[in-house]
Amino acid sequence: GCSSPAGDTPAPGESELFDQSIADLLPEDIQEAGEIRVASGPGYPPILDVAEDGVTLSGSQPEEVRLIGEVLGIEIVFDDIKFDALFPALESGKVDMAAASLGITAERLETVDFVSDFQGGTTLLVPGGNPQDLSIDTLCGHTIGVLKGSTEEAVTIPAWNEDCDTPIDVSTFATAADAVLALSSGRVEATVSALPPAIYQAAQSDGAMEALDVNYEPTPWGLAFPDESTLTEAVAAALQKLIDERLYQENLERFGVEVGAIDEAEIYTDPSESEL
Amino acid sequence: MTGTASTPMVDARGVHKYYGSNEVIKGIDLTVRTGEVTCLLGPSGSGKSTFLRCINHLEKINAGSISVDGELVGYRQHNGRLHELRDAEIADRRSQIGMVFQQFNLFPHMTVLENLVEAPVQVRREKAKDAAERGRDLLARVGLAEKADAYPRSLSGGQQQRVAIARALNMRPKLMLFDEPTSALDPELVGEVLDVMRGLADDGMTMIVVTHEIGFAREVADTVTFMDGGVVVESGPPEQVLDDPQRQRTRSFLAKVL
Amino acid sequence: MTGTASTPMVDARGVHKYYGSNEVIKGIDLTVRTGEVTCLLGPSGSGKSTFLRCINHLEKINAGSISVDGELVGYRQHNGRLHELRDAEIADRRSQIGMVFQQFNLFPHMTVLENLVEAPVQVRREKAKDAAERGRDLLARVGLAEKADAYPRSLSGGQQQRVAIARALNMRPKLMLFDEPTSALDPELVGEVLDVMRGLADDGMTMIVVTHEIGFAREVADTVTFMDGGVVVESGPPEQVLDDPQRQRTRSFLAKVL
Amino acid sequence: MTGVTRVELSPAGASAEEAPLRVVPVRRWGQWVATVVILAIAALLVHSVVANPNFQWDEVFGYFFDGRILRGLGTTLYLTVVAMVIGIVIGVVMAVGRQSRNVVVSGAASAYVGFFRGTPLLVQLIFWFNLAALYPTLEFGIPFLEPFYVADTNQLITPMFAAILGLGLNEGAYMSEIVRAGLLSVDPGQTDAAEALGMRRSKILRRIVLPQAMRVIIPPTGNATIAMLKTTSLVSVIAIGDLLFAVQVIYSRNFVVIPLLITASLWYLLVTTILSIGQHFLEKRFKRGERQAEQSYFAAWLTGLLPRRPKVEPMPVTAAIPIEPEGDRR
Amino acid sequence: MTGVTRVELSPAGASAEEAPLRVVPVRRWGQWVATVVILAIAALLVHSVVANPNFQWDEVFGYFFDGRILRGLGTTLYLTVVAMVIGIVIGVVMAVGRQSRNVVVSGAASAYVGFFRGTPLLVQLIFWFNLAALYPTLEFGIPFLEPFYVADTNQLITPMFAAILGLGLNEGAYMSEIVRAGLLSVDPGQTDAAEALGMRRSKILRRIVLPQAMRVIIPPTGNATIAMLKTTSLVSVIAIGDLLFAVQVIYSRNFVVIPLLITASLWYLLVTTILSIGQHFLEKRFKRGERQAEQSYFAAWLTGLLPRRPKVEPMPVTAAIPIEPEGDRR
Ligand SMILES: Nc1ncnc2c1ncn2[C@@H]1O[C@H](COP(=O)(O)OP(=O)(O)OP(=O)(O)O)[C@@H](O)[C@H]1O
Ligand SMILES: Nc1ncnc2c1ncn2[C@@H]1O[C@H](COP(=O)(O)OP(=O)(O)OP(=O)(O)O)[C@@H](O)[C@H]1O
Ligand SMILES: [Mg+2]
Ligand SMILES: [Mg+2]
Repeated sequence: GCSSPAGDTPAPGESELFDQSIADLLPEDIQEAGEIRVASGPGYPPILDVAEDGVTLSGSQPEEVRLIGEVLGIEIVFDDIKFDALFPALESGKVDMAAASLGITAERLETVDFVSDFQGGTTLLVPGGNPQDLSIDTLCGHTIGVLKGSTEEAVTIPAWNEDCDTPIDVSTFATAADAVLALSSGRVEATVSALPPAIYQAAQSDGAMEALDVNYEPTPWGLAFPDESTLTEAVAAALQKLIDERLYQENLERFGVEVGAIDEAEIYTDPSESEL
Repeated sequence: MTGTASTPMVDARGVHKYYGSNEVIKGIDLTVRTGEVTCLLGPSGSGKSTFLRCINHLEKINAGSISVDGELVGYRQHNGRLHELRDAEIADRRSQIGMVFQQFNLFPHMTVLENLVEAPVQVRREKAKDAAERGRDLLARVGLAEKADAYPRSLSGGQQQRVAIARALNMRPKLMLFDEPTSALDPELVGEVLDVMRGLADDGMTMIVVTHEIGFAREVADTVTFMDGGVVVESGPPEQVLDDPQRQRTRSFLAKVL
Repeated sequence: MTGTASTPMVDARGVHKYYGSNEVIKGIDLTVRTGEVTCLLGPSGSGKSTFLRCINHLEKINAGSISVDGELVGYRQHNGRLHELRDAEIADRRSQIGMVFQQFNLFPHMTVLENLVEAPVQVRREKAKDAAERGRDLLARVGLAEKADAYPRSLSGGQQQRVAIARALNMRPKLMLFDEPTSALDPELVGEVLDVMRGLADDGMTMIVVTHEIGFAREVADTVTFMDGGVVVESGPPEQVLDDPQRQRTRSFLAKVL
Repeated sequence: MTGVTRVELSPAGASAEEAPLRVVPVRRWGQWVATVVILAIAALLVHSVVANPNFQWDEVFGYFFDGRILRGLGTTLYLTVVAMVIGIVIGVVMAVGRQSRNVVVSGAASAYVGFFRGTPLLVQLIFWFNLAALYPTLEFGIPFLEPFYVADTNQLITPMFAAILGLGLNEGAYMSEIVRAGLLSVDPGQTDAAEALGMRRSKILRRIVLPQAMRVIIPPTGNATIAMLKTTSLVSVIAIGDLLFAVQVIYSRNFVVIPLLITASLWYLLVTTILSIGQHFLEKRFKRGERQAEQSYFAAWLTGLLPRRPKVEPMPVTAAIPIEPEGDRR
Repeated sequence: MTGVTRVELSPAGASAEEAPLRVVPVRRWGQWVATVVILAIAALLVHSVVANPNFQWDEVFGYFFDGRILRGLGTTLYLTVVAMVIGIVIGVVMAVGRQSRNVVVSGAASAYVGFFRGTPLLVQLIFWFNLAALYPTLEFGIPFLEPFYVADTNQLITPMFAAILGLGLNEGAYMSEIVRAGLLSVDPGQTDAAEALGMRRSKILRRIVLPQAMRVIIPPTGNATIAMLKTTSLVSVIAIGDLLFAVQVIYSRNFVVIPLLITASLWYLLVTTILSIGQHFLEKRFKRGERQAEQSYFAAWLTGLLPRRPKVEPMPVTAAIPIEPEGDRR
């Protein structure tokens, strides 16, 4: 597989970030194994991406996980598992957690636990200059692309549609690249997506596309764990330490997604804890 | 241009045929008058089948000419030039020549009657009812009235060959070509087919028959033609060719076959 | 248990064979002594091929017994019971019986010599060199020495059939079964194959030959057996069965074939 | 054939009138071992599947008639049918085209097959769907003259149209190989006979050759149809929701992945089984007139499960000659 | 055959010695129109592809030898080869198993084919990859007794192993149908002859039947191999990066989608072409001993492009009988 150990991370325990009291929270089997296996793969820049070498996994979330590994003094091993195999891999114990920019919803909490690490709001990606003058309030009757399984597809657009006479014509794409290509060929008039990737996509397009400057109803995203995982506490504590020491925010700034910064890493285990 | 007593039914002149660089027919002249039966004899590979296939233009000849009932096969003469016919016209002329193959070649996915009706309806645009009526008469004539709805594979070889003859006859051809119609049959079944052919000859059908049945040739043929290596070695009335052959090749062949 | 002058090479008693509910062989008794040639005659469907296939256990019989050279085909008698043999043992016994089919059935993906060498090497575990040497001798004997490296499809029917005979002989069988070995051949090619068989008979090979070649039967056979509808109608020396048949069925059959 | 039918057999040398000996069938240890092993594996598999709580059978069947899944199934079936119809038509045309005597025609047909077999379907789908990125408008007309019809590519090529185009053109290339093998399998004597009767090429193809080629064409086409059922899920890349995509959308929200995949698999299995039955009857239909019916996949499966009994054999080819009434003819 | 060879022909009634008439070939307007249309379309396509800036040919070739893409290509080739080998072996075993006289064996083989053809490969891959979710440990041993080897499922089944297992088992089901068709195509007379020579079943299968079945097996296997080349991209779901996945990763970063897809397509086309050439020679190899070689896909494609000339025909089957020296034999 494409599992790659963190490139320039110091060996476990050597980092000045290492915190023994937090490491003690790690469940025994993980301590024994000396590593946390994380399902994560490129394809959703800038949150999930590859480094300049084209191979090493990078992006705001994997880098954040690496920092967590430093705090815990444990090795992080990434496994590039596609979305369809992600949950079975969590359940089968093939991986211990997933960093795949997942939104925290009540439905998902039925089967997994989360530690929140981001606030993702929704925005619109439109052709450069926004020729149709679209905005989030004027989408009724327009053809819009969304990403399969995204919060936008599951929650946001159905909510918008309730106020529409002509409903929004939704095309659901498997990957962001498919959606962006459809936008550039005029197949869809706009894509509704999370703000950070939209900004990145606009930047890549040399002005052919632009992301509207809105951050609509930010909702928590998080790292996913198998139901009743014993790993959540250690990760949440480690992340909180990063937040407190502002390393977390610096990491987001590196990737230009600081709009999504949170103040507190929370553990979600029960559907009732989610607003969605 | 239709046949009169004076125009021969088949008139082949200087026919040559190559497969690639291999000359299979090396200049054959043959005339068959209307109502006559000609038997072609010859060893394997002598070009008998090829010549028969040239007559109804299943093979294009490379030199010479073949005309059937006064019309060139595959060409139209006009303003001193030979115009190749288009597929449709060739098919039309071909439909006037019946052919019976050694391997029967019945259409296995159709019943016996459907085999007989197919070509008249598809080629001649006859009504299916008329063609079927005539087909049933023909089946009765070859002694297979009760097999009309059977599929070919459930018939014996002799029965299949008789169906093949009836199928060709149902197009009301002017000329019938037979290519070893009995050689794929068990000895006991040969008689059935020869009987039908004998009946056809008695009715005045013009026929060219490639066969190894010397007895049949002697009895039915007006002319016996012996071929070898792509040329006609000897030709004449059966008494002469079969009983008093002039050439050594003919004699040695007959010695083996008889 | 090997054949002596007293044990017959083939001893079939009360053989019955069904295909499903269709009784194809209805009680056949037949004895062939070592060195004898028996010709089987009979109309199509009379069960000649089936009987031959029973002899080398290509078909299981439903009642009766067949023994070859004193050994039951397909069974071992032990403690008053018949034990079915396992595939390997049946194959072993079968390898002592040569069979030549109407359709030659040469292996088309092997050269002539490879056809001859295959079974001795694979079944008898002979050295390829030895088998090939004997194979070349046999090919020379059937007049095909120079065709050793040709592929079967490039041979004429008569040549293919001679290779098939050589292939069977290369297993040095005690008994040869021939199933209409000439009926798929052109009349001119029949002679070649009959010549080879004549030679075999002269050498004292025990043979059962299904054939329509009355002339051959008269000349070579020690016994001629006429079958119809799954039973033996008449059996005896050729002079008797062929020239003075006692049964009407035999007479009417011979009338058609001759 | 291995059945223990009681066989009357008498040993060599004993007279046929003696009491028949008992036949002891050969003991096939290998087969018994195989049987036991297979049955044991089957039992273990069934047990572990039914009893394993991980399969969550309540979830599996809870989603079985979910509206989104049924809609996805409808799309899958619709695309499969349409794409196979287009594929078969194109396949026949290309197979015939490849045999054309015209070098340009046969070359074009070969190029078509080479190109569409050689590039991934996913890429083809993305291309058709996003044709507008390459050609914003499509102009119809005579080259170098004013086009007489200009269309907005995106309006002309709806997503469904792109999906059908992509699947159909791609399948056409594969079907062309299948059809070609079928055409080659028909005895040239059939064409000879039809030509000798004066039938024209197109008629011969339609009425004589194709119906007979069907025997060889149907089994691999069955394979292809069953594969297509699953291949349609590639269209999710152009935002069309098939059966698999429907369950993917559901489980990407709630992460109930394995039960939903089982739901989809059960639907696929069901449709595949129905297709196999259909194929069985189609094969039978095109075996009209054949003496001994070969077993199709489905029939083989059925007879593989049922005990085999001797059955009445079909009529022989060569009809037996009736025995004439007695009476000398000599 | 349509070539304008100069044919000496004399009309009926005219003597053969007269000067030959000129032959006017038939004018095939339909074919000319087809030719012109096809050439025009081809020209337009080439022009619009080469000249269209949207294709960004510099990008296409810029990525052609990119390390990631080459590594993906390597994975694709490796998986294709391994999966096809496994598939063919399983296909042969299952095809033979389905013909077994043992009901349990043939039933199991049929069930295997039904199951693996009937469920989507994606699901199968996810299952194998995550077998641990269902069976955390795999125990090897005799049922109801203490297992003698217990393995952690996740360690045993690496992603690559899961991919190979999934692709191979799935392909085995499809190959089984292909092989079965091949076995059925061999004349039963061949088995008769081999049995009559005393050869055993396994030997007959290996040395007589299979080599002859290859003729019918190879073309659809070629189809299957070319399809497999593309199918391997499904394994990206279980964390294995094939060729298509490699370009997807790149374009998900830089959104240079179409040029990268073209790069991948060119690679696939290249490999497909090489495979077709290989198939051509393999077919030739297994046609040893056949009189008239049928044209394989590749040969048809070649001859479709090259002008056709009359060529020397192969030897006839029935050797002509040499003419004896003169001399009366009567
Ligand atoms: N389609 C073909 N291509 C190449 N050569 C051919 C073809 N058909 C026949 N030949 C060759 O032409 C020669 C004459 O063949 P033809 O079939 O006409 O002989 P025949 O007299 O009918 O023999 P037979 O009694 O065996 O049928 C043979 O050498 C044969 O190999
Ligand atoms: N495998 C089979 N299954 C069912 N019936 C069969 C089978 N083989 C032969 N028969 C039938 O058994 C009968 C005897 O056939 P067999 O082939 O033994 O006759 P034959 O005397 O050899 O005839 P021919 O001269 O046509 O070869 C025929 O009615 C035939 O249809
Ligand atoms: Mg001939
Ligand atoms: Mg027989």
